[in-house]
Amino acid sequence: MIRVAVQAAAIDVGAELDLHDAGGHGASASFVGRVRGDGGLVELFLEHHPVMTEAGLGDLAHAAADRWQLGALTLIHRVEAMAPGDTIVLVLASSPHRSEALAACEFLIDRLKTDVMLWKRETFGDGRVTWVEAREGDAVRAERWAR
Amino acid sequence: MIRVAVQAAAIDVGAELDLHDAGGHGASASFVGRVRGDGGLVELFLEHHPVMTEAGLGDLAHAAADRWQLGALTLIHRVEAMAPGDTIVLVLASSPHRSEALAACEFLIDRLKTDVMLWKRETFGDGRVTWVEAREGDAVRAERWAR
Amino acid sequence: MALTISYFAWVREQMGVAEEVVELPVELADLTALLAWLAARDGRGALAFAEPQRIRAAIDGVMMGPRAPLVGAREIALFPPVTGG
Amino acid sequence: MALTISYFAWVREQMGVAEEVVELPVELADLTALLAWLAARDGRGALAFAEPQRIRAAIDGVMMGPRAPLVGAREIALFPPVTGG
Repeated sequence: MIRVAVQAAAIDVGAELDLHDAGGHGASASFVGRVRGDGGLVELFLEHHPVMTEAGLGDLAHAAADRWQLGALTLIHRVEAMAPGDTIVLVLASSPHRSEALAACEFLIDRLKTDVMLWKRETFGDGRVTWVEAREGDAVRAERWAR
Repeated sequence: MIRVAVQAAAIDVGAELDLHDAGGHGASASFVGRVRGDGGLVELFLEHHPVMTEAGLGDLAHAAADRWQLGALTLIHRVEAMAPGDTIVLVLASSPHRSEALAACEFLIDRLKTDVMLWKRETFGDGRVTWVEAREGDAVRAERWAR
Repeated sequence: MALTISYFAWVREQMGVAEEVVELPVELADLTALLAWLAARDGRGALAFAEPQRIRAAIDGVMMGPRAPLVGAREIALFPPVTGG
Repeated sequence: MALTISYFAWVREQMGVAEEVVELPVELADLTALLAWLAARDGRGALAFAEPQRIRAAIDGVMMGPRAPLVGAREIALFPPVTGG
């Protein structure tokens, strides 16, 4: 079962876990990314290209499902306005085999950073508003999976 | 916060997540291992050396905390009698940084398979009872972390 | 030829619109020519497309390089490199 | 010298006890000699320790190799290679 969503609403991690686990799996790996309040950040806004973001997440999910033996895969990305502590992204990958669940989860979170059409705008307590620049590190991590 | 437990009671994943997340973290990686009902397995019994298992898990947790920047780490292993679908092991690793949380989680689950004093006995529906032999693969995976 | 151009992130802010329908001169061959045309069109375009190497583009939902032809395009999206995930 | 020997997994099952206090001959120098002595002591020991290369040992909670000396030991654990996690 593949579940992909791009949503402005808060991600309910508990409910997603229940949905994902309904089948029961030998091994489940997960990743939760949250908004960090570094440097006085008060709001993170994620702008997205609706069609391309959905398509990008769907392609990623299917690439993982082709590559590893997965019983279930959940990929949820939040967009628009978020506060520090909010969950931005949730990846759940389950497999009969521990190494496949772990590898798929890491692949998905690495590739998410570069393959998905999202732009981050940060608003700080002192009023500054900046668009985040693309970082080299993410492209390098994602490239490890290119082969 | 490091939490390590070896317990015969069922692992309450939801409660452990809440406990672990109390602080709020930028990135959280998790691994859940469950008993598989392959080949008609009806019971998995994990025998352990109480002192050495506790010490082994504690050493592993501290090794991970020394190596990566972790805000919280949870390592829980169930022992004694379990049924298919039951959670055997739970690893939660949180960090301000995604790559540290993922690496710590993978390190812990790989090393758990070899560093902890546990023996598995499988009981099948047809009455067979066998002690599982050590597998080469686990030792190889764990060695990747030796450096 | 008439097509829809959509803008994202700081490109959208500098252009002041999320989307517009434009009538392009037929001699615009590729994305590079389109960015030069937008930069020459008005002050907002001059600001947003002053450094074309900072811009990425998708034609009808597919990422394209600077020499991609415009012929047959229905929607072109212009934006900075993604920072998401 | 008197010490506690504990057994785990199939070694425990074959020995029929989880733990015993034994009086060892003083000439037993190391773990290899201990396994040979247990194998010679009775039928259960002969079965459990027929293949000493399948046995792992810990002295006072620390994993030790076959040539580890017994002197000063208080508790020796004997077991198969671990399969846990």
